[in-house]
Amino acid sequence: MNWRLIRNHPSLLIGLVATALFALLGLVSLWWTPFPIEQIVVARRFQGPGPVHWLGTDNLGRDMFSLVMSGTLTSFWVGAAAVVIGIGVGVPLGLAAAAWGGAVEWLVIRISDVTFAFPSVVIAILITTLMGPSAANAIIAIGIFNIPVFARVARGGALAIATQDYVSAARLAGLGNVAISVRHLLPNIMSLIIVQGTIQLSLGILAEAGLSYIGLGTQPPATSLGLMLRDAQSVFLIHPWLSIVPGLAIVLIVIALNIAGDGLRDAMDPRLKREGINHGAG
Amino acid sequence: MILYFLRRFLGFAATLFIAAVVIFVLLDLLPGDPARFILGINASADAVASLRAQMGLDAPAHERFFSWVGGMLQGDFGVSHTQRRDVAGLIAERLSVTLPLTVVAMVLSVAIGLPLGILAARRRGKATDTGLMVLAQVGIAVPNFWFGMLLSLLFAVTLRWLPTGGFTPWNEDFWAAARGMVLPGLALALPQASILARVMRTALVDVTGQDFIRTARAKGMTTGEAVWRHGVRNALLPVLTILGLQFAFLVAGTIIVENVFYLPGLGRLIYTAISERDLILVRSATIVLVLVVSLVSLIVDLTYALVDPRLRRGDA
Amino acid sequence: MAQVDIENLTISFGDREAVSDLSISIKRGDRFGVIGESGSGKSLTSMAIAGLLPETAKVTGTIRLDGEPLPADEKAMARLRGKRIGMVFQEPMTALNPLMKIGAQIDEALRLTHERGTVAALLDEVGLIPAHADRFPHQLSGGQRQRAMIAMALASQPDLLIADEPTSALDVITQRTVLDLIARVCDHRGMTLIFISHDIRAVAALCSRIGVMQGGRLVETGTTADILTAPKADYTKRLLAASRVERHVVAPLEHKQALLEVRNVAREYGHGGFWPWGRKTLRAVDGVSLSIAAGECLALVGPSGCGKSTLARMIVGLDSVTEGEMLLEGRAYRGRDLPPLLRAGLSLVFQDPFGSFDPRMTIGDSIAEPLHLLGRISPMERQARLKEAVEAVGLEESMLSRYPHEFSGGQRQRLAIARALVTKPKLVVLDEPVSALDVSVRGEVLQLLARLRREHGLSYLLISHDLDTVAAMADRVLIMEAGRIVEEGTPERLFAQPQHALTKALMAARLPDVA
Amino acid sequence: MIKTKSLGLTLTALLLATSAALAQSTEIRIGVALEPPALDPTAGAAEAIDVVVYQNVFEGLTRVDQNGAVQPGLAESWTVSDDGLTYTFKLHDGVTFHDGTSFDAEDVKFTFERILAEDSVNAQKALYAPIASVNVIDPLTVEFTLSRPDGMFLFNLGRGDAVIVAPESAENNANEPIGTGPFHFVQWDRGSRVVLEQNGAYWGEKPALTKATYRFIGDTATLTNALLAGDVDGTNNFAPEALAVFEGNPQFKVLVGSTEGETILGTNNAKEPFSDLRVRQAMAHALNRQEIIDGATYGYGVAIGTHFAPQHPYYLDLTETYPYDPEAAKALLAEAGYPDGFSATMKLPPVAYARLSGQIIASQFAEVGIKVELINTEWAQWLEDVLTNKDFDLTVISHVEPFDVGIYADPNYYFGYNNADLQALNEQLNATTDDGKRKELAQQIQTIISEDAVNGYLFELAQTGVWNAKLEGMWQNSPIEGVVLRDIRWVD
Repeated sequence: MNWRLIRNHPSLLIGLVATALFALLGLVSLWWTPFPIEQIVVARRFQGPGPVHWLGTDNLGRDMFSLVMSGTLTSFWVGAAAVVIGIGVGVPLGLAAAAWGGAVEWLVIRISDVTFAFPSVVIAILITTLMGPSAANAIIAIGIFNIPVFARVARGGALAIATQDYVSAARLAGLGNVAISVRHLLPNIMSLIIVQGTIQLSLGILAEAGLSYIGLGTQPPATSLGLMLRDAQSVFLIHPWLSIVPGLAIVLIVIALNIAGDGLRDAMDPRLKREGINHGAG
Repeated sequence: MILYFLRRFLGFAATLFIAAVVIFVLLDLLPGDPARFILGINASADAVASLRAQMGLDAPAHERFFSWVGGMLQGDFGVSHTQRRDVAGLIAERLSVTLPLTVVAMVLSVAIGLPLGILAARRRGKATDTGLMVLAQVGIAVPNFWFGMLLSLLFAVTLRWLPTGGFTPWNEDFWAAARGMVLPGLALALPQASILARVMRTALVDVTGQDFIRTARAKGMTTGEAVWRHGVRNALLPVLTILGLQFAFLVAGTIIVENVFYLPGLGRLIYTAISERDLILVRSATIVLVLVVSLVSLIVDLTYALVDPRLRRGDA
Repeated sequence: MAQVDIENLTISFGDREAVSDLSISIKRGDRFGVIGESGSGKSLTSMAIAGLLPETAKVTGTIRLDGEPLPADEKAMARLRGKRIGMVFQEPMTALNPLMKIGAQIDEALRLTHERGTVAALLDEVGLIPAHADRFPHQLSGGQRQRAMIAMALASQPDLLIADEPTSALDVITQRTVLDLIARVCDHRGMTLIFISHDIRAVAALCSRIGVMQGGRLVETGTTADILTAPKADYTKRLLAASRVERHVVAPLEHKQALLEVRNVAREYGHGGFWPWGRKTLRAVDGVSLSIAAGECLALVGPSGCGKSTLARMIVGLDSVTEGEMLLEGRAYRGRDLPPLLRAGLSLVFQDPFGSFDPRMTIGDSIAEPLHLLGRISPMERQARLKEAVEAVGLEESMLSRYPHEFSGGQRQRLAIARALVTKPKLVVLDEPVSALDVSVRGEVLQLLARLRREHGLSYLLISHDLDTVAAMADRVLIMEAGRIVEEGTPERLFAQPQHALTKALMAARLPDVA
Repeated sequence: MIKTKSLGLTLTALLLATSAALAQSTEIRIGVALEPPALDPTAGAAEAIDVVVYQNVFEGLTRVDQNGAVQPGLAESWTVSDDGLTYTFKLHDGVTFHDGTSFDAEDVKFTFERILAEDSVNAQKALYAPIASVNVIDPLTVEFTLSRPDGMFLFNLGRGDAVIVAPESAENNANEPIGTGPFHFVQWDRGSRVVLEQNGAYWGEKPALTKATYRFIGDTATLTNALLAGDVDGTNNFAPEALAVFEGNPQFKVLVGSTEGETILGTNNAKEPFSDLRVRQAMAHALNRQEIIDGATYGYGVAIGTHFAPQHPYYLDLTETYPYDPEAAKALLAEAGYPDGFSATMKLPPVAYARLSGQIIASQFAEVGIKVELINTEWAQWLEDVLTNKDFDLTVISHVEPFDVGIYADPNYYFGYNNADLQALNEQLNATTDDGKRKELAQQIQTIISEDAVNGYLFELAQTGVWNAKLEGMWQNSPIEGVVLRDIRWVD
């Protein structure tokens, strides 16, 4: 990826910048928030936006802006860690299926079918029961669901690459399946994986919100955007602001990620690059 | 063709078997003794032991596994530990909520998503297209429990057109039951409809660039006619794949929407059953969910083969 | 009045002009050939006539059909082209709707133009039988599909037929029959033909007038005879020169010691079944024996699907035999079990220069990959080998750090050859080494191959369906059909006195030389 | 109720439905947060069971009224012997169970033998341990002999745990409860609702309602919407954070009353450092009770300084025993050897008041140097970890049993408090029937546990009901768990 690419795809730029801004907002919360998020001062609760508390305060008098910063970090972290699990397990599985074929492929397809058919929420409930509710639990539950997604993408991409002559050439050069996967298949499906990664990241952030809603995700005193939304839900009619802030944050982050993903896909997909003259070349 | 069906069916059966093993092992790992949970915290160790024996929890794992799977194959899903009722009946009761809900959501998402996707593709690059795709982005990004509550505030609390939730059994009052499906169905359908609209648009744009559309135009059709008569059907193939995948998401999403609209669905049954350590109920209900999802993807695969003649060969 | 009159046509995408200031006039009944390499704008011009340019294209200039400018209204244009223009495209597989039966697709063309013809009559006219109407595109062969396309184009009784590279995806024999079919229907119906091709011999065989295009400009037009005998433009001269292949035969060596021996090799594929016992087996290669002497160039010729590529894959160790065995320098192997050191003695040059390099790796890394077979070698030796290989194919060492997309097709094929040479093999398998290249560079690559053979004492196994390439390179030719070798001989003998029916058909399908 | 022929006619149907509701105002739909796991109050501890069936489907010999006083139930009268050991009950005549079987003294005997049996699964078995024997004198007279006097005996007979069941139907009560109450069970759509209908053959005064539906709505926002949309007519205990939606809305009435729920910061007295009185005192000083009440109950809780319900006549206000004083807390911690504080875990059950209180307490403790790690658990896990295994440092929980100060006399109870003096006092209290004497003893106990800071005493849970303004007769207070339908009626 280079700057020319980004210049030619303004939506990619918007998506990446917006994503980066939110990610930065979250990262900064590691070192600094306007107010500590554990600090509860009931007396100052339900304040509207103002010069001291830019986004107001919540039901326990915590600073909403600080919570949004910290919550954004958690949401990103959960989504990203789940993507890492998905890529870490799914991509090798998918590559193995494509490189070895036969029984390996059959097994990988079965594994991915089974994980796909397993409702992620049920997995989340089971893990919660095993380990207690936590953000880590959400990461695993969402991550497990990501595995077949990446396995499929990796396998599909690798199968397309594997028919290319340069893979045969590598085989002729005596390279084994592992070496071919690492040297040729993986680098060439990386763009597919990155694009899918942004999509799964946004889905992960939504899934975290859903899990937090039924009490299986992030636990206080830590916070996530989903948890903030859930806590604010019951007072929506009295203090709609408390709902709108995290809700809007989720919507904006997800849209930013999706736009970035779409942009990446457009920029990286050679099929679409050719578009416009694909009837031309004789 | 038959071979193709057979192959898919074998894969389906294998998936179910693996799922059964996974579920069984996972649940065996679960901390907390179901017998103790039922008898409460003051029960004597003797009583717990005798209840464990009664429930067959002291047999070796593989025996319990096969008696469970064997029972299910004969239609015997066992008896719930906590509710002392036939598990099959309990599941059927909940499926009568969850399945129609998913179907309603599926139908709604197709009915909303596909036409909008086609419209966007036809108006590609124009304001309609941009507007629809922005809407679709928002549709995907709104958490469905939040959207569900907003729907409920608008249609149930303010307009009072539809109930805020709850479920009347179908045989008691069909229309009341159907009305109860509308809002949760919509809440579930929104993100899926948005995804479908995007996929449909992309697929149609892709197809529009294909050679056979050019052929159709060469025959004397305008691009619009060519896309309508040749493109849509071809574009439906990727859409069908997505539809199969979406079903899994819908089923997973029902449990959250069931909470918002207090519907007695299968997801919530599993949720409570796990917290009550009703293992027989949990594993049978979970395998039923897996069965439903796998069955749908099997059906999608077979439909795919019916629609696409290229897949009908046995070696596909 | 000209039937098609193009004046000052310019087609551009963004700020790039794909066709510049082009004017042609084609009379009714003409057979007008457009020749040029890929990217020369010849297809775009034909699309412009039919009003099929992509929306992103900006067009200036005028196109008149029988004196009338093309209508601006999309619907009117669509009806006009449906009625007046028949079109045949390059790739019949993708040009047909995969989900519709052939008959239905032809019928649609009939009904759109309210013609009274029948599907059966059209099928008959292009040499298909009524049963084909009930098939889906994927159930037909390439030639049959192209016939179906032609039937569809004829349905509207058009007076102009535009054929855009209609045969370049077909094998030699089919190519000829399709060209003959086009000629026949044009004669029969008195249609005007615009025939687009990169193959000057096909154009010469079919057309009465020729336009030569290069880089979006029309460099020359004239009657076929004028163009062929007295080309004015340099480019035309070069094109003509490139289409004449010289023979690069190296005098056979004294000692005809067998380098590679293939003994009774067969390869079966399970097909159509899930269980082993329900399988129909397909014998892709069926009891083939051959031997290649050191320094010899042996050509393997046959139509697509005859098993020649499968055989090559087994020889180089990408696949294994089901029966039989192979010996390389006396060492027996069955395919994939080829040991690394032996592997180094043999290499393969692929057909498509665009697919044979990993786009994410530098050319140097790609070319160095086979060195892996030699075990550990020092970085210095590695660099020396690379330099030697690249220079052998006429390129420079400095190019090694570049990426594949920075090279042209011809350069890539040279680099592919360099990779094949880097382990200093004795035998190089050439799988259609020039068929994916533009005509103008084919000759250079063939020349290079001949020189390398001379200089390095290489043996070649040349796989091809192109008889010209074979004639230019081979010492000995094997003709293969349905997994078996059906005839063997020197090129001279086979060209002069073909024995087997396939050989005869192949020879008959050759287009006349333009020289 | 609502009968619609087509979705297009919803609006018309709605108008019809509204007018229909006005005409036949004898039905009620009640929203409750928790669905009971079963419907037999004698075989399970869940409060949710009593909410549905107590005094509606099942009745005991006595019943507790909304002020907490004991009234005659199935027993129309009783006599107590002077030594307080023998109770003789005269039963109502002509009472039948919902399945038609008649009620008599044998059913009473069966009920209590079932409670006391070896394999009994009654949650409050211990409360009935003083019963030595139950004798049937004649079909309408039954005599209880106690092994020791029990001041709470008549109250305990009025609890949901001691409702009278029939031997014919007791086994199935979990799924199909058969009692003697004014309402009989119709159906239970699991996950959704329980439907009760008026018992035509009821022996007592007929209630105004003919049908009651309990809808289970766990989510506060959803319950709010359901109330606003008129899908339910009321709820007995609504989340305090959203009460403001209904306050000042003339269509609703908000009933704020008391419960028996003492919410405490449960402390593991058997474990370091909590075994040190100074540490417990420090924690007591560190608690800002008012902030917790405001934050966790939105001001609806009532501050307590000991384990006793403030509305009880024996209650002693001890909230100033250890006033909020972080400096004093730090000093005490330093004195106890923790100048920099210490770390502890707090296991919180899945109820809003506990989760919120936990967060606030953690924040307050942080001020004095005690670092609290919050561990949120589900109920099964909490019961096992805290109650059974006593594997915890701190917890927040509401003790909803009425007059349950006796738990402090049990050294094996989860907070591990072992004080021989207090145990002796409790013994004495149990054996005393004289009201003045009992009050004095109870107050002594209250003082001891308060001064010992056994647990952090936070607040008494409030009962915050939201009902349709046209409903009357709901209990404002909750002296015992249950939503008693008996007096509820629609008025115009």
